[in-house]
Order: sequence, then structure tokens, then C-alpha cells
Amino acid sequence: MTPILDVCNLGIKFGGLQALDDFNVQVANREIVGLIGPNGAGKTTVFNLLTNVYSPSRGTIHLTGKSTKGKSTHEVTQFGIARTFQNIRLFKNVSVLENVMTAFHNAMDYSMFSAILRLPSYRKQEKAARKLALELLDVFDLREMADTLAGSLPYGAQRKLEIARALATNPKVLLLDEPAAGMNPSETSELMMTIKDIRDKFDIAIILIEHDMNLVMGICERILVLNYGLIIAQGKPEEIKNNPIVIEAYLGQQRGE
Amino acid sequence: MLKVDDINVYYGSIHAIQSVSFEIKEGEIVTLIGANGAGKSTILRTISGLLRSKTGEINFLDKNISVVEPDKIVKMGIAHVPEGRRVFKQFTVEENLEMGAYIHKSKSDIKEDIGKIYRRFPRLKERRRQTAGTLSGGEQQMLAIGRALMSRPKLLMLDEPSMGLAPMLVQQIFDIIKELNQSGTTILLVEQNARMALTIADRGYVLETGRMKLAATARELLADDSVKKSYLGG
Amino acid sequence: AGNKTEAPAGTDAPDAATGEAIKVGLLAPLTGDVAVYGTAVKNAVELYVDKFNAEGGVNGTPIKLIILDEKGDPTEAVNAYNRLVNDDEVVAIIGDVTSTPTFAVAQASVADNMPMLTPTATHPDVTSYGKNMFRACFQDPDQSSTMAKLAYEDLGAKTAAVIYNSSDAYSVGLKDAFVETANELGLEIVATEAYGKDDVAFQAQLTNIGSANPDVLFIPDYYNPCYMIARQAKDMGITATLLGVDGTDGVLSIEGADKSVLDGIYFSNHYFVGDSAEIVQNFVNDFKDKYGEEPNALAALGYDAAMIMCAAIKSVADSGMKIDNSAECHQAIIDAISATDMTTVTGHLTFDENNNTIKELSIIKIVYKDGDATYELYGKIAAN
Amino acid sequence: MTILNQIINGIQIGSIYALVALGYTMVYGIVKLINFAHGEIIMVGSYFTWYTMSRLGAPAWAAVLGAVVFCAVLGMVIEKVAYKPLRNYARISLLITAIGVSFFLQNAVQLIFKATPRMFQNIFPGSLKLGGMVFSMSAVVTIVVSVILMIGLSLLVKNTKIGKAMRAVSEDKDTAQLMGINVDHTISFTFGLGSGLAAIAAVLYCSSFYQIEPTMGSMLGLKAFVAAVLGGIGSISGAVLGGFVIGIAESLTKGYISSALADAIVFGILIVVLIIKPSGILGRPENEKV
Amino acid sequence: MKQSILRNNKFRYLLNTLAVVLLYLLIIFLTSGGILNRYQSNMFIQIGYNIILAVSLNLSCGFLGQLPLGHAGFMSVGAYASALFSMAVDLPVYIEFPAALLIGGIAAGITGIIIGLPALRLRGDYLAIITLGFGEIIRVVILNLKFTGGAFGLRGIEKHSSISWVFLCTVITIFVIHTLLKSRHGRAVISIREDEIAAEASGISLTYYKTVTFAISAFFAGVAGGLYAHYLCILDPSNFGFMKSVEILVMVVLGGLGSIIGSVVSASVLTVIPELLRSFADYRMVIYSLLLIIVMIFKPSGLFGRYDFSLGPAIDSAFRRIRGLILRKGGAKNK
Ligand SMILES: Nc1ncnc2c1ncn2[C@@H]1O[C@H](COP(=O)(O)OP(=O)(O)OP(=O)(O)O)[C@@H](O)[C@H]1O
Ligand SMILES: Nc1ncnc2c1ncn2[C@@H]1O[C@H](COP(=O)(O)OP(=O)(O)OP(=O)(O)O)[C@@H](O)[C@H]1O
Ligand SMILES: [Mg+2]
Ligand SMILES: [Mg+2]
Repeated sequence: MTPILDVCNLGIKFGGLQALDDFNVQVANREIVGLIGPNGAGKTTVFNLLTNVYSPSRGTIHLTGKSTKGKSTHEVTQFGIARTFQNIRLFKNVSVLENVMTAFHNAMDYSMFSAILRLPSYRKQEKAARKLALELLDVFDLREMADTLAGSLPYGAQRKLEIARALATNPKVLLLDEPAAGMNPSETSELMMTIKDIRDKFDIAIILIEHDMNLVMGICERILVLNYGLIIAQGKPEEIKNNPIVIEAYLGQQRGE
Repeated sequence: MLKVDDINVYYGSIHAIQSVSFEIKEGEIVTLIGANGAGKSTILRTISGLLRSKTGEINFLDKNISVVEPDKIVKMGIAHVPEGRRVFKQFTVEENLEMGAYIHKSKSDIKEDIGKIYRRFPRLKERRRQTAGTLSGGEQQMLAIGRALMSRPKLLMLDEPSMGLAPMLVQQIFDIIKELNQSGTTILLVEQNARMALTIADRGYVLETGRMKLAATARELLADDSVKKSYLGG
Repeated sequence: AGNKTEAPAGTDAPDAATGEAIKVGLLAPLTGDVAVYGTAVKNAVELYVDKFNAEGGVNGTPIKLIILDEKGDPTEAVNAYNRLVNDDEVVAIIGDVTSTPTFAVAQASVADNMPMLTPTATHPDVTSYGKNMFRACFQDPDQSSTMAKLAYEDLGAKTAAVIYNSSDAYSVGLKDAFVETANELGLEIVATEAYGKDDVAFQAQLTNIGSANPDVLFIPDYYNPCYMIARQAKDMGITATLLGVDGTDGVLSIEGADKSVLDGIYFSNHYFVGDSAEIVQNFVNDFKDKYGEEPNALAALGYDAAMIMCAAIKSVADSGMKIDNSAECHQAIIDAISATDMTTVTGHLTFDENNNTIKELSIIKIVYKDGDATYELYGKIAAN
Repeated sequence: MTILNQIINGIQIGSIYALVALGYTMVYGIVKLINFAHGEIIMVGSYFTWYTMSRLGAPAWAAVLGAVVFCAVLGMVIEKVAYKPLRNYARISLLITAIGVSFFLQNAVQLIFKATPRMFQNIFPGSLKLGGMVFSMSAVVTIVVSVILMIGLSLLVKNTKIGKAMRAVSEDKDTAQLMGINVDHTISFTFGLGSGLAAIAAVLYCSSFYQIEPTMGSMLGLKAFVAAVLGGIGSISGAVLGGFVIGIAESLTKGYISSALADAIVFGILIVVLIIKPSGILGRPENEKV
Repeated sequence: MKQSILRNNKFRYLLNTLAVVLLYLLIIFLTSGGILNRYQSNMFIQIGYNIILAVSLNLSCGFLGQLPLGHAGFMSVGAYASALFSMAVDLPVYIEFPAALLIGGIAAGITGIIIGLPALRLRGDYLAIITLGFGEIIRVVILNLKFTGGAFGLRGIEKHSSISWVFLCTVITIFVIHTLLKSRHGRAVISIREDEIAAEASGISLTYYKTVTFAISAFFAGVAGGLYAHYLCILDPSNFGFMKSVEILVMVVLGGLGSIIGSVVSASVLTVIPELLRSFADYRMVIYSLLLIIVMIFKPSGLFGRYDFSLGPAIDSAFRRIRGLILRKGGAKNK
């Protein structure tokens, strides 16, 4: 099977710091890949490179066989890579529903002219987008808050809204940067179910950065471990859990309770 | 040591904290647990003077600090590691640490303390000349904790110190908290990772939508069914 | 401090006779960038109107001045004009003071056939809008060409430079006319430099002028920039004879100025403060008494405008017409103004068929002697 | 030798811009506020000096000292009354208030002292010959003072405790408080300092250009602000550099291109520089990590 | 829950249209019925073009989140372009004037794009300074061109700006900007204000939307300039300086960034206030500036914050409140 996302030899330097080097990964459709590693290992940097927020010093990225080279961030999004941010970035002074509808931007194509004159194309597309957005909010149990401002949502809800917004761009690959940060264990396990659900429902591949091992080990089919910008291990959760290099660099000796 | 008595805190018309009271004795580790938005951070911000309570009193070392300016509160011995790191992004790592010791005068003490911090977090030493804004999330968290320690506090309040940290570091940070406590620092810990928090804490309080729901020893809370169900992940 | 702000003269306050009083509007910039000029005019107009009322007014009825500030802004000026006409129902208006607002107001006033008399707007087009628009001063080209001739014929200059304010219509108009006459005469213009409003540093321009080494330097602007330029020119060792315009008048009343730098400036003016004529001396003395400073050309023109206007209204009243806001009365006042033939502070004056004045122009020279500078009359020339 | 003369002219006016720009940059660096009232504080400082010297007959040094103190206090009062209540709101609200304050000062001074320009004595008479070039004494003093102040301020901000507090406050007020910094004092101090600088600029300005009037602050303020931005706002040495660059650019365009278009060309230079280097010549780019 | 008829879209349009027509009739009644004199009626014209200026600036300032300080520059481009056009041609008013306004708008819009393309790469205060710079450049250029009349100003412009024309343009401006904002394009614009990085990650092209928004904002400023030119009949470059830009900005911020109704109200109020203060003569500007400071201190987010008024829901909630009152009273009686 051809991979949906194919990353080859990706690398970037910040000043003298080789933040990422020789990063390779192939992700198949509907796969959930975990990306773990110590703080500062370069995980978020991978996401920034995949979305062309930074341009790589070297390496290539192909989505469904096409290179994303030279595209700007919004074009990459249109192309099919969506993401969430480690430090939540919502449109805070805008309602929850409008946050999601904003991301439907490219799913619609009516012109400014038809917006001003409220032509049928405008009304039809807006209606459809609204319906889809509400459905998306349903997936994340956010429908009741559709009219509240995103900035006044509790932290956990904000994280979920970010995922919903990313999904609204209709991605082929979804990048989640620490989606469970700041959630308590029960919320985290709930989120775990949701992530599985969206993979099934939307038929997409997911790459996930997370420090919560219950989550990572729970849903990832494959895990990559980064350290100092290099992949130091990859494999199935069980293999990673017991890999001495990973324990040494990242997991530490798990003290039992 | 710290006694919080019937505080009510508002954000505009939102009544975020409703008649909350609790106390911390010298030498304890006390943890506040609660869901997202329960009001944990709000309580810490109120104690350090960034927010004001409409009613009640907060006493620290038998002094009413509920109307004292935040900078005076720091001088009295309370340090606060705020939620979301809040490092000074344009400052270098080392300058951030120096800022933590703002209330101290002695240059040599500061130097020594910085050395200690570097021994605890070697990663910070590697990055000492880098501006803090370009650090990774976890590096920033280490820096925030290190910076708070620089004021040599009597009471250290930590707001979700494990957020975004690698498991090994989480371990490490909890170890450090324990160690700090053993060397005499009283700790008020807010954590999502309630299980970890309760394993090192003496006592815990459970906060639900701005109200205090439960107060008990850590051991009791760990065993409590409702706590298990809501906060410890089954 | 002798310079305390005067309370706005009694004219604005309602007094017992208000119901009866004849209302005349005054439009002037009293705040903002050009407030100095508006204030000079306002002071003089008030001075004359008070005097006129004290002497019995219009057969016993006082004239009440309604003074509105327009900040030097045409939009505000039109608002103020409309307010004078529609809310205050004035019978005639003195104003505006500077050119652009005067244009805006002039245009609006034509349809109303409102008698308008600008004391100071020297731009040639000001009176072109309609028969209702008069001016008490001479026009820019007159003084520019006079100055060019003076330079070429009397001072024997072969080369000239100009430094002007490119954002001010008054200054640009004077510059254009000067350059034109100079070209006709064969006076070579060796440098033309511009500056903007609010500029205080002229060294860069003066450096260019200095290296062109002209015989005369023409500075068509009001007295403040003129003084600053003169001073900086001296600092830079420029020896050209400086030529000013009517706006230069008043330069000697600048408090604390180093007057030695002004020595030898020639400028064209509407009148000469030292003129021994009684009307001039009375005006100068009254003005000094009331405001503690010597009146400049703007003030003299304001005084004249008030004088012309009051006389015109009086003559209409004398003819038996009721002074009110009617179209007939407006026309009568307009006719009366155009029939003016009187001696004012700025000389004997009549109006031509285009509502411009026919009068003499004075050329003043500043002479610095023994630590003080004075204006001296160099000569009088018929304008136009 | 006109080119040299034009450069000297540029340095002279540029040193005034530099000095004023320092005040902008100080306040901007800490409060992130374009303090539109800064030009007006210079105006007030000028009037203070003029009044005490020519009306009250005070000696120059006393007038200057008085002006510095007066302006510093005025700056702090403005901050307390007009800016502090808005600290936690959108910066643009603060900007509008600053504009309000500047209108107020301008019109209040006009009401008190009338619109008539006042003449100012040259406190530093004479000139200095250097090689074949002639510098007026006040220009020399201005240049020296702005360079000294630049060095002093850089040291203050980089190395002293209050300087570090200022930088910390500028980044994150809440967290600065958690370090034990008194935010109110720090901001007050910054305004006092910035306004004191304005007074010094005022004196030197008056000494060079002889004349003061109620509206003098606006254009000067604008140009100096442009200088601060060009140099990289928030950067102290940038402000001084920007001041000189603007001054020289202005003088050279007036001298060699067109004095009528000088303002347009200077702004054009600013735009080109900012497009090439978006955070100004010496400004630090904002590193926002995603 | 049953939707109130007042929240029904079609009905709302009808209601809004009706309200606009009524307002127009009221103004016409007041101005040509002799109830207001010319001085007072002319204020409506000034209010009108100031509303257009404020609302259009609010688009790039309140909604796009930039800080442009050169709005008066766009206004002047529009003013001169439209005035030069109408002076050059001689067509019936109902063709010439709209064409002139359109040309003014387009000229300003093109200027907006020329300025926007390089300038919008910058952020925050740097952008502010660049737009300020461009505003000054436009002013100085106009001052030094021959065909604009230079410092003498452009004179002899026909007086076309009647209350009806101004009213029509104001309504169209508000309508267009409002409807645009309530579409995917508007959401894109607002998302840029909220978080540029997240907006890009949601597939929105920053360059495209910033430039287009800037151009639309400039376009309407140009139209306002055209109205201004054909109202005052004289154009003077010094009236389009930095202070004019600041004046418009004050209207926007005072009304509330991101509130169209706020801009409408504050543009109206700020046009009228200086005139009302005339009786305080000398103290006028001092009082004006103090008012400005005081309003900002007590209402930092502007009079209306981000609130936007919509007639349907407003009446609806008013009805509900009244009904609530009646029911409560009725209930009390029954007891
Ligand atoms: N814009 C930048 N400039 C300079 N250095 C950077 C930049 N962005 C990231 N870095 C550095 O690159 C390294 C990798 O950062 P990255 O954010 O990818 O880490 P991470 O793996 O996501 O860590 P964490 O789990 O703590 O979020 C870090 O050391 C960081 O300091
Ligand atoms: N600046 C603010 N303005 C308005 N409401 C706020 C603000 N900060 C917090 N709140 C609200 O106050 C309540 C308590 O928030 P707080 O941040 O104290 O919760 P928390 O328990 O720390 O949650 P978390 O786990 O997400 O950090 C929440 O409902 C939150 O939405
Ligand atoms: Mg990361
Ligand atoms: Mg919290």
C-alpha cells in the first residue's frame, strides 16, 4: 500500500542548533502514529515543518504522492494536512460555532459578490457548512456551547474545539500536538475514545505528539521516538515501552504504585 | 502557615470561586485537584495577589495578605509557578533565573542558587544563553520552576508543573518537589495528574466548579471511589 | 505677566440691547496651526467694533460681533459660515482670514448673496466667486511683482533665490508671482527651495541657497518662519538682501527675538506703523493699550475690514432701510461696500469692479541700530 | 563642500530627533505604548524653561533642572491618571487616550500662553570649528548628550535591577509581579524617565531652533517616532541611530533631490527599510514559537 | 424551541429595509421641511461621510486587527480622483456623480493594494507606521502635483453631495461591509485578527485577505472622499494629514473596535460634539480632549465594545422582556 504521507530526510537548523535531522516517516491511511521524545527533542518542529511554518533545510514531504515544497501554510492545509497547537490557538473572541465554520473556508467557494447580495450559492453553502459544523461539534460534545465565545471555554473544551476546527478543513492527515495536556486522567481517556472515533469516522491518518503514555500506548499503532532531533527508535507500543534506549532517554524507570 | 478563609473571586460577572476555605500547615505538601475550570489556578492567583477576593481573608504566617501587593507577598516568602510557564521570552535562560531572585541582593547567593538549578536541570545549563521564547515547552516548564526556586520561598505554589513534560521529567519534578519539601519548603500543588500528586502529598482538597467538595488526607482521597472515578481515571 | 489672556471682549456676551443689536459674523482661525493670524484679526476687529459702538453704533443700535473659530479647516469654516447665516442670522460677515477656508466659504456664500469681506486673503481668486465677496487687502501678485521690481530696479540685484512654504497657498502664490515677474525682468532665479508646515530647520535649504550666492533672497511667508529663516541664514553666513511680504510685518514684535538678523529686510506692506497719519497713530495706540503689543499688518487689515463693514451698514441704515437678514438688505450692504471711498489705516481705499481694493502699497525696510530695530518707510507704490 | 555641510545639517537636526526618539523608545519598550503625548511633553518642557528663564529670570541650569523635574512629574501624573486605568485593555484604547492627552496639553498651553510663538535664548551660544566644518555649539551639546544618554540608558536597562524590572514588566506584568517587582513603580519610573528625557530634548531643541509654540510638539514627535521605528522601536541604540539616519536623509534629500518632496522621500526611505528589515535597523525580530 | 418570526431571515431584511427607509424619510422631513436649517442639515452630510470613513476603517482596524494610520490618505486619493473626474466630464448628475464616486473608490482601492502588498507583511505598530508614512507621502505628492492644484487646493468642484446621495452611500457601505463580514470571507478576516498562525492553519491566505480587506477599506474611504469633495467643493491637501487619520481612528476606537453600530454612533456624535461645544469657544478643544480621555478611561473597549446591533433580535428581545413583564404582572394578579 502506498503511504498517504511520505517524509524523507527532513532536517532543519536553527542557528547552530540541529533541531531535526534525517527524519523519515511513512504514514498509511487510517494509521495513528505516535511521536514521543523528551522535551525539546524536536517533535513540534516536525509539525511545523510538515505544515510549512518553517521551511526545511533539507528533505522532502509528499502527501498522496505530491510534494508540498514551496507551498505556503494555508495551501498545505488546503492540500490536506491539518494541525492543532501545543499552546492552544483559538479565535478567542469568536463563537465556538464560528471557529469551526471559519475552517470550512475552503470547502465553500461563493464569491464576495454573492455574499454581499446573498445569492443562492451563499445561502446554500452557508446552510450546509453550518449543519456540518454543528455535527462536528456533536462529535466533541460541544454543541451546547456553540454560541459561547471560544476564549471563555474551559481548557479541555478548548483543546477539543481545536481538534474540531482542524477536522473542518477536511484533512487527509491530522497532526495533534499534545491534545491531552492539562486534562485529568478521566478526561484523557475520554479524549482517547474521541480520537479513535474521528479516525474511523473521517477516515484519516493521525500523527500525535503526547507525553501521556496511557494515551500514546493506548491508541497508537506505531510510535516514533525522537531525541535531540534524531529518531532513536520506532515500533509498536509494546516494543517501545520496553526499549532500553527509550527508557533511558525518555520514559525513565517507571516506579510502580 | 497559610489560611484561606471564605474567599469569593469573580471574573466580571463570573463567580469563579465560591466561599472557599482551606489551610496549609508548615512543612506540608497540599494538593488541589479538580477538573478543568474548577478554579484551581484562580485560587493560586488570588493567594499571590494577582486577583482579589471580594470577601474573606487570606493569612500567611499570621499576617492578613488579602490586600497586600503581589510584590510584597513574594517578599514575604510565597513563590508561584504560574500555569502555562510564563517565562520571560525575550530574556535568556540565565536572565530568567536572575529575575527569580529579584528580591534578593547578594550576588554570590544568586550565583550559587543558579548553580543548584543547573544541577537539577542540566538541560537549562545547555541552553543558558538561549532566549527563553525559543525553548521547547518542557524546557520552559523547567525554567519556570527553577525561576520560582530562585526566590528561596517558604511556600511554593505550583500550577500544573507536569503539564507537557516528558514522563521522565514528570518523575523528576515530583522528586524535586518532594526533596524541596523535605528541605523545609511548604508546597501547594495543583495538578491534573492527581494520582501522582496525591502520592507525594500529605493532604488534598477537591474543587468542583468553584466550590470545595472534599478535604481529606492524600491516602483517603486515593482510596475514595468518587475521586477515583472522576480524577484518577477509573 | 503682562500677556494674560483677555476675556473674550464684551461683544460675545449677551447684553441688554442684544435683541436690537445688528449681528455681524467674524470667521477666523482661533485655535490650531494658524491661530496666531486669526487672533490678530479678531483682536483688531473687536477693537474697532467696540469703538464704533461706543461712538453710537448704527444710529444708536450697537453692532454685535459673532465670532466663530474655524481652526483653519475648510470644513469647519463652512460649518461656521452656515451657522452664522442660519442660526445666528447675521447681516454680513467679516472673514475668513487664510486663503483655503476663505475659498470654501466664498463658494458657499455666493448662493446666499451674503456680504463677505475678507480682511486678509490675498489670493487673486478669492473675489472671483461672486459679487458679494470683497477683500480689504491687496492681492498677492501685486506685492510679489513689486518686490521683484524693487530687487531688480532699486537694489540692482542680478540674481535671486526663493524659499517658500510649499504647503501654504499664500506662500506658493507669492512665490509663483515673484518668479514670473523676475523672469520678465531678467532677474535670474538661482535657487528655489521649499519647506513644509511645522518645519523649523532650514539649514539644508539655506545651504543650497548659500552656495548659489544670490543677491536677494525672497521669503514669502508669515513673520515666524521669516524670522527663523533670517536668523538661520545669518548663522550660515548668507549675505543676500532679504525680501519679505506683508506677512513679515509683526516680526519686530516677536518677544525675545534677535533683531540684528532682521537688519536690512525689505518687505511690502499694507501700511506703515510709523505713519504719522492720525488714523494710523490712533489705531496703533489703541491696539497697544488694549493688547499690549504692536499691531501687525493682519491686525491693521482686520481693523480696516471692520471699519468698512460698519460704515457700509451704517450707510444702508442711513438710507432708511431696516437692517435685517433680508435679500434686499444683503444687496444694499453689498452695494454700500462696493461704493466705499474712505481713508483707512492702510490708506485711502476704493473697490474696483472685481471687488478688489485700489490702494497704495508700502515698502518697509527694517533698520537695526544701537541694539534695536525699527520699521522705516522705504516708499509707497500704487498696487496693481 | 556642500555635501559635507548637508551632512552636518543632517547630524544637527538628527541629534534632536535622536534625543526625542529615546523617550519614545523607553516608554514603548516597557508599556508598548506609542506615547503620542511625548511631543507635547517636550512642548511643555520648552514652555517651562522659557517661562522660568525669560519671565522669572531663573538661570539656565535651574530652568533646565526644573524642566526635567516638572516633566518627569507630569509624565508620571499622566500615566497614573490617563494610562493606568487602561493597562489591561487593548493597546489601541491606550493609544487613543494618549492622543487625547496630547490634544489636551496642546490646547491647554495655547489657552494659557496663547498661540503666539515665543522666542528662546540660545543656552549654548557659539560654535565649534572642526577641520573645515562648523558646528553650532548647541548641536555639539545635543550630539554629545544624546550619545551619553544612549549609553547610560542602555546600561541602565541591561544591567541594573530597575532596568531588568522594566524589561520584565514589558514582557509580562503578572509574572513580573510574581518575581517581586512592583509594576506600578516600574511603569511610573519609566514614564518619569521618558518624560525627563523629553525635557532635556526640549531644552536642546529650543536652543537650536530658538522658537517655541503650542503646536511644536506634533511634527517633531512624529518625526522622532518615525526615527525610533526606523532604528527598531524598543532598541535604545536604534533610536539614536534612527534619529541620525532620518536627519541626514532629510537634509540630503532637501539638498540634492527636492526640498518640496523631502517629507515624502524620508517616509519612502522608512518604508523601504521596514520592508527589507521589518523590525527596524537594530530591532530584534519578534520570535514567536509556534 | 420555536423560532420567533423576528429571527427569521427574510423578515429581518424586511424590517431592516423598512427601518432604513423610515430613517431616510425622517431625515428628509426634518431637513427639507424647514424644521432644521441648512447649518443643521449639513451636519447630516458630514455625519454621513464620517460614518463611511469610520466603518471602512473599522473593517481593517476592528475586524482585520491591523492599525492603519493613513486612512485620510485613501480618502484624499478618492476625493481628488472623483473631483477631477467630475470636473472633466459633463454628464447628467445621476450618471456623473455615481461614476465619480466609483472612480474615487477604485483609485483609493488601487492605492490600498499598492500600499497593502508590501505593508501587510509587517505587524502591529510597524504596519501603523508604514501606513502613516504612505499617508504623508500621498499628501506631499498631491501638494506638489500640478493638476491637483497643489497648495492652492482643487477648486470649482460641482456641489453634488446632497443628503440623499450621502444617505444612499452610507447605507450601501454599511450593508456591504456587514454582509461581507457575515460570510466565509468575513470569518476569514476576523480569524486573522484573532490569530494569524491559526488562521493560516485553517487554510486562510493571509496575504490575500489582508490585501483585499485593505483595498475594500480604502475603496470606501475613497467614496467618502468623493462625497466630501462634492460637498465642500474645494480640496486642500493639508486637510488629509495625519490628524485627519487620527480623527477617524478616534471614531472607530471610541465606538468600539469591531462594532459597526459603534462606528456609526461615534462618528455621528464626534461630528456633532465640536459644533455643540462652539459656545465654549476658547475651551472647546480642551473640553473635547478631556471628554475623549474620560470616555476612554471609563469605557476602554469603546462605547459598544464588539457589540453589533441587529434590529430583528433587538426588537425580539425587547418584546420578550415586555411580555415577560406583562406575564409576571398577570401572574401576580392571578395569585
Ligand atoms: N524558532 C526557533 N528558534 C530557535 N530554536 C528553536 C526554534 N524552535 C524550536 N527551537 C529549538 O528546537 C528544539 C526542538 O523544539 P520543539 O519545540 O520541536 O521540541 P518538542 O519536541 O516539541 O518539545 P516539547 O515536548 O517540550 O514541546 C528545542 O531545543 C528548541 O529550543
Ligand atoms: N480571565 C478570565 N476571565 C473570565 N473567566 C475566567 C478567566 N480565567 C478563568 N476564568 C474562568 O474561571 C473558572 C476557573 O478557572 P481556573 O483557570 O481557575 O480553572 P482551573 O481549575 O485552574 O482549570 P484548568 O485545569 O483548566 O487550569 C473557569 O470557568 C474559567 O473559565
Ligand atoms: Mg512541543
Ligand atoms: Mg488552571
